[in-house]
Amino acid sequence: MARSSKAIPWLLFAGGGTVTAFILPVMILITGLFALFGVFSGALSYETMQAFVGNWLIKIILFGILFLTLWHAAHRLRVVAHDFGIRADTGVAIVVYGLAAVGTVATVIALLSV
Amino acid sequence: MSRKPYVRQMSKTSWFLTHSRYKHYILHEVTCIFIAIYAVILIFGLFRLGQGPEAWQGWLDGLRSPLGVIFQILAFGFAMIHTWSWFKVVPQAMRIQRGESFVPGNLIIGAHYGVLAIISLFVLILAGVA
Amino acid sequence: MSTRTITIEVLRYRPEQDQEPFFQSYTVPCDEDWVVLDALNYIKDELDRTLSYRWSCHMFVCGSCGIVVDGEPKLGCKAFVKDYGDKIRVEPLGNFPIERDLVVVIDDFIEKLESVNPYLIPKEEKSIDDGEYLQTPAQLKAFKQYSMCINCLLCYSACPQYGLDPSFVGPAALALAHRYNMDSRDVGRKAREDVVASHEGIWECSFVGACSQVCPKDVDPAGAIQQTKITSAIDYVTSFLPGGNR
Amino acid sequence: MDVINTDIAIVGAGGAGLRAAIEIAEADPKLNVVLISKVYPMRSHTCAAEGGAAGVIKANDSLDYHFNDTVGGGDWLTDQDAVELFVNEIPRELTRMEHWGCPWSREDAGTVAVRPFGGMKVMRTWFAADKTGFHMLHTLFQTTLKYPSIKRLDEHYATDLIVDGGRVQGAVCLEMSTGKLKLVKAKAVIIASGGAGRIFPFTTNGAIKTGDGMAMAYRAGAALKDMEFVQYHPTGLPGSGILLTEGCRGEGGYLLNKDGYRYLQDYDLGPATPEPVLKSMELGPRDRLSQAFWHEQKKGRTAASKWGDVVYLDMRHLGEKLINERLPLVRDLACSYVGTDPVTDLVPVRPVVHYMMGGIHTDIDAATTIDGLYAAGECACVSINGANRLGSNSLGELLVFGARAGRHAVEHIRTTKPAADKLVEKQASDAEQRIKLLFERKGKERVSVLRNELTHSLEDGCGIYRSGDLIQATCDKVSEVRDRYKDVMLEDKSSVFNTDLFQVLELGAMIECAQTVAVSALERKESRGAHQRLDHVERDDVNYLKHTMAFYNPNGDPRIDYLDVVITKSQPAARVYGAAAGGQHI
Ligand SMILES: Cc1cc2nc3c(=O)[nH]c(=O)nc-3n(C[C@H](O)[C@H](O)[C@H](O)COP(=O)(O)OP(=O)(O)OC[C@H]3O[C@@H](n4cnc5c(N)ncnc54)[C@H](O)[C@@H]3O)c2cc1C
Ligand code: SF4
Ligand code: F3S
Ligand code: FES
Repeated sequence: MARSSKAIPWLLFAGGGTVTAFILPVMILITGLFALFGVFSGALSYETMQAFVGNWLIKIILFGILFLTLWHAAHRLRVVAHDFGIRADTGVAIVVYGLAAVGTVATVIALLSV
Repeated sequence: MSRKPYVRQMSKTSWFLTHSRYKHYILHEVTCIFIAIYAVILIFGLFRLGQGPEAWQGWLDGLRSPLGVIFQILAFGFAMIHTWSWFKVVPQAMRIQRGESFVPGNLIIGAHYGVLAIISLFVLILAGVA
Repeated sequence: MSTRTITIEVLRYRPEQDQEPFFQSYTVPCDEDWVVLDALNYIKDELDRTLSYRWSCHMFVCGSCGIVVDGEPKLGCKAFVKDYGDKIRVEPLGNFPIERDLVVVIDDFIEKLESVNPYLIPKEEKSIDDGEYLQTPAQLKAFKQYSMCINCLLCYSACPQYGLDPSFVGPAALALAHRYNMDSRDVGRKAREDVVASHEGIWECSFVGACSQVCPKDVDPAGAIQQTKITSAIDYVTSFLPGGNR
Repeated sequence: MDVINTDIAIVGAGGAGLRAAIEIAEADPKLNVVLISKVYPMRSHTCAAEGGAAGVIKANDSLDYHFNDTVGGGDWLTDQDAVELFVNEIPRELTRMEHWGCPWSREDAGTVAVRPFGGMKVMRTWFAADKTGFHMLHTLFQTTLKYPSIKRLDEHYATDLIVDGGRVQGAVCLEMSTGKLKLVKAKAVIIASGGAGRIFPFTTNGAIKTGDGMAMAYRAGAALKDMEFVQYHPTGLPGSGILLTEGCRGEGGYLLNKDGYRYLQDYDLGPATPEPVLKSMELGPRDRLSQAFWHEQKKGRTAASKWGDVVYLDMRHLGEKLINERLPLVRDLACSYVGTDPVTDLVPVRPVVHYMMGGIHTDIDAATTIDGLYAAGECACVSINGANRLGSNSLGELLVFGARAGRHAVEHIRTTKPAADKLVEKQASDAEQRIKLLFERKGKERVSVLRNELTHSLEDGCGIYRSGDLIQATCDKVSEVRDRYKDVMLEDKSSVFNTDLFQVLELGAMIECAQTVAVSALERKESRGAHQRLDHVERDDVNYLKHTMAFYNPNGDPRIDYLDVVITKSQPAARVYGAAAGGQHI
């Protein structure tokens, strides 16, 4: 039997799982609270956000978070598909990792556009 | 020879409904769907930020729409499930041996919640102050 | 000693007569400190000589008597009737073909166990005359938990990934590989890696965790597998780096 | 019938069988070994051994000490050449187990730890917490996987040995999943089929310990030696008979009667010091401790429980940490089965049948009197255990004599020419015929009834204390059961995993073993070690410093003969325990 290349997406999955576990709740809290009650509306104003994301360090951090989150979700989706009885694993892998790759590129473009 | 082993097939599509521990498992697995959508929304937000104030405002309005609000409530719930289930198994995946004995699992989990609190507080302050 | 009359519903399957398994009920007067295995022995001795099941030690160490009791994989000798109601459902272990009644075919597991090179591979052979390899209590403890497996297969019965895809090497065999990998006297990790880190090995596990929940010996195969994933993944990546050997 | 040709066949894949297989594979990888076992190897009863395996390694110990403890512990019925060889070889064997990965418990420096055990003057029992046998068995089994020359027939029930022209030629076995009979032709056969404790109703022994191999060899003409010596272990859980290892007492546990009194001091085992002293009190030999229980019971000083009379094992003073570290299984078992936690409660215990000192007669090379047939492990009697085995000597015995059996079997097939084998096929088809007959015959005796009567009769007549009339009654009962067995009923006619059939066959073996136990006990008119007679209370070295040899007689009681004990350097003397024994303080 050959060693499986699943090691690589799994590392991203595990890293992403950890990062999302720590950071996502508070991020959703911020966007959600803004949406619901307008809290943090100052922080989310166009100017502040421009300045914030304009910072290179922040860009890198945001990229890290989004990149890992995407790959975490993609890998887990592959497993979920399997769990739901979809047995075309290779096909599923191509789709989910493909989407994650597209998302990754999109993230880079978006970040660079700010 | 009269051997005739009987194979019971497990339902490939609904097995996870057969036991509460599988339901728990599938619940934390599907968190990824919400996490993925939320990530896409964020990336979209970054695009809009690059496209100017109106575009950004449009994105913010989207967050505020009923659909946006409902989604974020759900996403928050699932994110918390993800966090909880992720932390819960850390001691299994990472054992820390000090001398002869292992650091108790609850201590490791507790430390993770501690870090979660610090990060969250930091981000909240950053958001509030910035 | 007080007894309680309990209905034991056993999934029967007699390959020469039956097209498929069916439940058969037996009424058994159980002593309060009986285990389900005692009830099966009562059935065998007093009610129905044709019931087949495995057992030997009656002290949860030989691993023969794995069955599913009220939907939960259990050792028959460790499932106390006092913890159950007046009707107890007994089935063979899940995810294995039923040979007959409560006896399942476990050849597949035995092959997997054999496939992971589960024996000590020392760095260099030491002569017996030079005495034992030194191993501190802390080094012993690092792998001890994973050496406690009695091969009862409750974990295979509980693991849906094994049920969905029987080519999966599975929890107990992978935990055993980990047991040797973690042994300070062993250097055989590479030799085990081909099976352990294959697609059918650790990567087939999605950390359902059911294996560890049902394990009667606290082996924690789920933990063993996750730990193996971490080291294997790092190995895999570093093997691409300059100087890494693939 | 399928025929499998091999060089050496081993019946039994417990500690002894696996060790023999490895020895053969290492001696000559070109030899084919077939390992026949009625259960998967790791289910073998060696897995149940808790306490440990004795072997001299520490500086304060000596081979002579181990020799003297073993010979005296066996009440001088041991063969001293065998004991000497055993104590010499066992440290290397235990070290070899370590090299194969056995997770022995350790001292801080990383060296192997030893614990005290009953009847041993010095601490010398290697242990792996309280699952020593389990770890040894799995280590051995997993190690056999290295050797491609070892072919296993798991879940194959051996029914008969094939002996032709005085030479063993193989064995016949039933594949349990199909009911198919297979003839394994071999140039040498090693029997390693374990003990026969199941001939008693209340035992620590697992369901598989029905003496099949002993009976096979016996029927083929080998002698069963010293079968009257049956060991009662003093600390079994009442009800289930589950063992609480001697390690409990080795670590410092007390035995109390119903008044909370350490009664062993009344039986020449004292004084009662709070700290354990080797060869004293709770660390006396098993026969003496079980006998003390019997006397306490007679005096009305045992406690009544729902499972009958009990005494108490008190481990509370050992503390939770030590109990968890060294006796975790004991804690688990006591909590689960009798609902008492040794950390906080007294645990009820009583003596329980544990081990057969007797077995297939072999010489020190593990060879039986049948050419090419070897025996090792609990089914064999070399004898190093004499009239009473010391706890932790039998796990060592498996290794030393399992290895010797392997080695000498290899030598045997190298040095002897193939013999004529014209009767082999015939004997195999006879075996097949006998089983066929079982299926066809309409018997009327139920297995469970016969088994019950047999085992209870053995308990009545061959218990801790015996007397002529009671043993006679047991002999009569066993004969009766033996007759009725000819009319036993096979209710399950299936060929797939027919456990009814195996229980019928096992009962057949149990009856043969039981008969040798009872008749040998009747004939030995003295008290020695585990064989205590109320009508002959003294040891009688003039007439009975001899091994009992029981030979098969198809139509009645076994023929009994005697064989001199080998004495080299230790002349029979009084067995001394308690203060006078000079045991090490712990
Ligand atoms: C509860 C308990 C605790 C013990 N603790 C200790 C201890 O601490 N220290 C110590 O030294 N000793 C201890 N002993 C004794 C010791 O464990 C046994 O004497 C020893 O393990 C026997 O090993 P064996 O290899 O001879 O047989 P077993 O391990 O019993 O193996 C017998 C093998 O023979 C096979 N077999 C039997 N019949 C057939 C057949 N008809 N066809 C095919 N195969 C067959 C079985 O499948 C099995 O593989 C203990 C015993 C018990 C019961
Ligand atoms: S890991 Fe646990 S459940 Fe699985 S076979 Fe081993 S002891 Fe049984
Ligand atoms: S249940 Fe199965 S999926 Fe993994 S964690 Fe255990 S092996
Ligand atoms: S009978 Fe041995 S584990 Fe249950």
